[in-house]
Amino acid sequence: MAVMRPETSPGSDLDAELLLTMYRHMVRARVLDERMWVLNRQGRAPFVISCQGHEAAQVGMAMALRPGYDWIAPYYRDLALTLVLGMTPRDHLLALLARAADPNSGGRQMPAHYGYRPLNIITGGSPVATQVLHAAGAALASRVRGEDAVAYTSLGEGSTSEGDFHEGLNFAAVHQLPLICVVENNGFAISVPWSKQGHTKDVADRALGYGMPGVIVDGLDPVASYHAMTEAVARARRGEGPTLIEAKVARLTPHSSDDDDRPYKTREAVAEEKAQDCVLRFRRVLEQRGVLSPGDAEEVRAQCMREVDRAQEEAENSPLPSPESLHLHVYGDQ
Amino acid sequence: MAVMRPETSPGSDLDAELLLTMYRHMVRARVLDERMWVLNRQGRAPFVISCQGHEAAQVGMAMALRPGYDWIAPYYRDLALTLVLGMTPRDHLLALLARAADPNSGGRQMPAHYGYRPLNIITGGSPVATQVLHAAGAALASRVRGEDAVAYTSLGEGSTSEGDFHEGLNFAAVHQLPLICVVENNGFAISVPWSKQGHTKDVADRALGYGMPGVIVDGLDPVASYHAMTEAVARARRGEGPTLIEAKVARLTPHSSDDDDRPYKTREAVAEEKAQDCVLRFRRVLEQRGVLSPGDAEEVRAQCMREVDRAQEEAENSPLPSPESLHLHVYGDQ
Amino acid sequence: MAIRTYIEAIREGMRDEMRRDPRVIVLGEDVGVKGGVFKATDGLHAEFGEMRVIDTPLAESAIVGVAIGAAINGLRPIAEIQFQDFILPAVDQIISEAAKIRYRSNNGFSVPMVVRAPFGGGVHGALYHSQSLEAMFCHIPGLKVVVPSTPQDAKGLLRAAIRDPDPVLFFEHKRCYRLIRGEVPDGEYTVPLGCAEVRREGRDIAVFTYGLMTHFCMEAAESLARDGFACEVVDLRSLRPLDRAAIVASARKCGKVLCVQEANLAVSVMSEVAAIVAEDCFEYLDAPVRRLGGPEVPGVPFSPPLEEAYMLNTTKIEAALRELAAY
Amino acid sequence: MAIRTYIEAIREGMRDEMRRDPRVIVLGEDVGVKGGVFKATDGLHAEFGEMRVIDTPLAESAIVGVAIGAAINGLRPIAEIQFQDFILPAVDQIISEAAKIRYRSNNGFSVPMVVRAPFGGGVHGALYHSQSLEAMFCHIPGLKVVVPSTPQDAKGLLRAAIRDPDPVLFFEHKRCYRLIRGEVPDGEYTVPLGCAEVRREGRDIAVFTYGLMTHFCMEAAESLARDGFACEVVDLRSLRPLDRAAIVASARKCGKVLCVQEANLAVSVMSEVAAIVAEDCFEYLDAPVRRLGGPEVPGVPFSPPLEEAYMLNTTKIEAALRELAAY
Ligand SMILES: Cc1ncc(C[n+]2csc(CCOP(=O)(O)OP(=O)(O)O)c2C)c(N)n1
Ligand SMILES: Cc1ncc(C[n+]2csc(CCOP(=O)(O)OP(=O)(O)O)c2C)c(N)n1
Ligand SMILES: [Mg+2]
Ligand SMILES: [Mg+2]
Repeated sequence: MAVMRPETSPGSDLDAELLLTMYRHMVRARVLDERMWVLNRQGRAPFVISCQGHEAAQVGMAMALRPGYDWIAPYYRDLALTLVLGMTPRDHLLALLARAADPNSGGRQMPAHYGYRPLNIITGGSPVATQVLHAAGAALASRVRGEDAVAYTSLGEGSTSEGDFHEGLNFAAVHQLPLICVVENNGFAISVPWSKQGHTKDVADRALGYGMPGVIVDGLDPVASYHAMTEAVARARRGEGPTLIEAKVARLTPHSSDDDDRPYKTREAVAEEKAQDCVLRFRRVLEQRGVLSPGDAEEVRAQCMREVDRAQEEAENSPLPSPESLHLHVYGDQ
Repeated sequence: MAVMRPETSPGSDLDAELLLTMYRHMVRARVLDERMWVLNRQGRAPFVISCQGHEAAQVGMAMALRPGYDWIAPYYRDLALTLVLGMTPRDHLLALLARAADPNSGGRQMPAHYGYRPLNIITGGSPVATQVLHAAGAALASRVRGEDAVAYTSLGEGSTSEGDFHEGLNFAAVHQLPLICVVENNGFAISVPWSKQGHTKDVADRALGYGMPGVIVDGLDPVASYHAMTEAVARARRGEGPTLIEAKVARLTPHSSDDDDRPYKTREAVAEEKAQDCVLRFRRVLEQRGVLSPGDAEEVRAQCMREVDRAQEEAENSPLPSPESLHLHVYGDQ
Repeated sequence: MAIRTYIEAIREGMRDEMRRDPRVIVLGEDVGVKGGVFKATDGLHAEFGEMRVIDTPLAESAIVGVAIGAAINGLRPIAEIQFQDFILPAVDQIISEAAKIRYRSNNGFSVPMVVRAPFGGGVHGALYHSQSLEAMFCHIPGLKVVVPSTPQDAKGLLRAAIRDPDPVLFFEHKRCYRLIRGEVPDGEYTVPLGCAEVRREGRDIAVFTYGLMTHFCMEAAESLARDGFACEVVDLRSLRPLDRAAIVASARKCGKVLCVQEANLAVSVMSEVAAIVAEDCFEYLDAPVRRLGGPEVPGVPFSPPLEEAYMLNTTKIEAALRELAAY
Repeated sequence: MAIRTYIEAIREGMRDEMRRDPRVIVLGEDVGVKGGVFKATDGLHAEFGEMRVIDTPLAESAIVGVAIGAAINGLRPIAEIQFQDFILPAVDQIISEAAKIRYRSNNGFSVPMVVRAPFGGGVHGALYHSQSLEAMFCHIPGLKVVVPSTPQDAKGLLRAAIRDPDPVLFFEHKRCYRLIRGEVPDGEYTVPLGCAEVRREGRDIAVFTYGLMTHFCMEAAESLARDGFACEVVDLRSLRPLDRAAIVASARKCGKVLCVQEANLAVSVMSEVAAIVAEDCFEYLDAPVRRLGGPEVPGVPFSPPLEEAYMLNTTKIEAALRELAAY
């Protein structure tokens, strides 16, 4: 099996409505993400980890899934993905501010540890790559029940060095499970570049070891991401097994609010990535194609700002968990 | 990087002396292995695990290494390999009979858990695939000291499903370590066939995910194995990085003396493998080429029998460990 | 009531639950056509097919991690780890994931999964087929840990574990598999998790133990009874949660305590039992708490004299009981 | 003597040993140019280069497994695990391999390796950047487990660990990194493994603790001293092997015992300390042994009210001491 590099010119064959929806999702995620950094810098949120630079890939992928039916085992950068699936800025700001009403964890986990039962978004912990196995298991269960739900999982390129990545993809391949594993390759695992994580040019080459299709996609292009995912999902629903998709993305921020990227990333590299910012790029494409008229982009952004303002207010007014709740939900039969 | 299938006609370009040495090593291992089963059936050895069907691959590989200089992290089927490197039938029978003088472990480990300091044969435990990382570490240490020693490790095809296999090969590839990893593919992991371990036709395909050469070799042919290994070793010594070699071998016995292979292996498959017995096959080749004259094979076997007889006697007369020695060697500063 | 070996009881427990609940599946290495290396799953593949009895690749983290995902998506997986020794590659999935999923999701998700694994020595299994590694899991909130000692408990506890809403580690003493037989009730009984069982009543010395050691302790107690000392033998059965009330009650009643386990003692289940006694029975004790366990070495060696020196037996336990009786 | 923070002392310990012994290397995630996420290895890459300060792939089993192989082949590796929470994927390499290599090879091979990892809560790290998982390793013969509480010990114990012939797990309380400063002797001193340190002498209550909790216990003891109660605060420092003699001596002297740790209590280090006291101090005790530790939940939650409720502090310890004093 060879690694595939499907060619799609951005926005080629999708209707304007869908393209606009994509754009709105990307901006909404970006605006929310930026707000979280503001709250961090203001000292109101001790920790932020960002999806900036990953929005195009995530939005494209998420729009190819069936929310609430398919099973999702995401990772900490998947803010945009979860928003497309149906989580709200309010949900995420409740988590950021560690409120009792945080639907992910009731304020128990760090922000960006997604989990939301109504949408089959499987709760994630911090150890990287473990979720690949959970997604494989969820896919297995759907198959046992004869459903055609697929399981989606994602992780960073660095995390593919973990044993669980190997064991999960291998298991899914052997059992030809309906699993789609997306590697969001932003070139770095905190400070460690891909060249120190793997000796192949592309992460998608890892698929070859499992006898499954590996697909490389321009993750700065939501349409290309959407197409790649649509195809992988269709294959999986038809019972034709798993796919590994590598989305080439950019990390536009340091690893997290605790990181300083200056020792390991040149300022030129940072500037280059910023120049390729997927939100700006997609805006330009849509403007060129006339999907966005002058002023539309500003209006989209303003709408998102209003939504995020409201969400922030609600989250800030929402109570923290009570100390006594510390002891709840260790076991189900308590 | 593509998977390679080097062609070698058995015995092509090696001189008669070397071929004869190979044959002797194969017979010696086979005779010893058979004796261990006899001792098991007589109730004198509670556990045997066998190299029968793997001898050609192991002898060929071992002869391409530098004993006592290179680092060896073998697995439980590597009886023939360890014999070529310099361990003796006596050493192994001391282990089989759990004697104090067992140089592997002083009778502490099950038989076939090799380990011998003077030959850099790194002590192995039972969990499969862990040794791949030890070999990578040993290779790293040689490199740090500027030596050109290589590290050899081996495991079964089923064990390549473990996370440690992935982490070890990936590490070696990234750091371009002088590691040679040999997968002895006998088609089964106890009862589980390769089709349930991996979705690729060949195990060597796993190398593609690590950007290292994968080589498939007829492991029933010691000469082909020798050539493949010689080349991998040369590359490694030159600092050109690791190689994964898949040796296609046969498991001529059940998994171990505790296993019954009838529920999962047809009698026809067993008979077919026996018909391809690598020791017999190599004997025929050498007879055809005139390297073995009539009667030579019998003489080789008789010599080996005498050596094993003597070794057995010595081992049987060797004392068991004393109960008090139970407490020794937990820490080095005791 | 039928007579069953310990392993037959386990096999029947799985079979009965699989018949009763289509969500129950079995996965592990060699559990399919071979029926497991100990034959615990023998016949299940034939009865329930490939879809519900799954031979996995040789990868323990996958076995547990896939079981977690399947449990989250509505199944009730029973994951078999071939030997407890080989559970270690799956420790991250067990401790970081299974144990924390309910808590970290604020009750949004749960992992109703059983991980079965044979443990224990005395079978010439050497360092890696003899260990008793349960202690490390007993430290972890979110897990339950069960060790049956009789066929009746094996079946009843296993059924309760399969129906439990949370991850249960079910450790079976491999030496008990064919050595221990006993009556098993007919019908659909379960034995509740979290409860110790007094196997023998007495008022002189309380003996706390579990697994194979329960049988050795019973024999030793029998021997002391002939000399008029009445030992109360408490089979803990559930190592997490521990049955604190039962421990305290027997310790207070007897005033002398012997803790017996096969595993080595440092930071172990019997450390906790002794600590509970030290906390809650101060005014009732007539002697120092005594513990008996495996020696401070990294595993059970292969060679018979070493294995024998390592393993506890009735004689060693009896000697400790007599010493304590004489205090 | 110079004043150093806890993390500076650790950094200097590594640097000095690397200068002294070319066999010492450092490997782990982000330990190179970045100098580690806590900056523990800051400057080492610049001084010693890529060959001796190695950024590994994101794979903990590899970090430890490669370190084992390198140690066997003559190096003295220091493996950094980014957070103790992420040591779990490496548990098989630590327990099945590192801990057993000397024993299983009958002294043929050994693993002189240090695994460093930050642990502990109180830093808004939530479930997976706050755990105290040392107990599970303290159960395992063949390992050594060390937790320093002061800069002086951090440097001296680390140097001893690097020179030790066997695998040492070196757990650093991340809250101490910048919070705790103190004098560090000049020159090439080491602090021996296996020895507890009496941080404060007293004869009324013996307090056993380690890590960050040592500082809280000292403050609580200070407070009690003002009311005339003299607590003896014993910093265990070495959790495997435990300094049994020191524990017994202080417990016997005081007759009352409080065991304090951040980790949850079940089957933990303080279970063992309490068990030791129950075994060896029976005739000296004036009160039940008391233990204070983390609650029975799977981790330290993120939200401030929950984290505060989870963590021990001086007030909670003081309350327990006063209760015990009044017994
Ligand atoms: C098992 C484990 N080890 C280490 C970490 C610490 N850690 C968190 S994120 C990260 C880097 C991940 O890099 P990558 O997979 O490329 O994802 P990215 O953050 O770049 O999207 C590391 C090392 C962790 N969370 N889990
Ligand atoms: C971690 C671990 N899991 C399970 C086992 C039990 N086990 C021993 S050998 C074996 C099969 C190995 O098959 P393969 O790798 O193909 O090697 P082969 O025996 O066929 O040479 C298994 C499952 C083990 N030793 N270690
Ligand atoms: Mg990355
Ligand atoms: Mg095999």
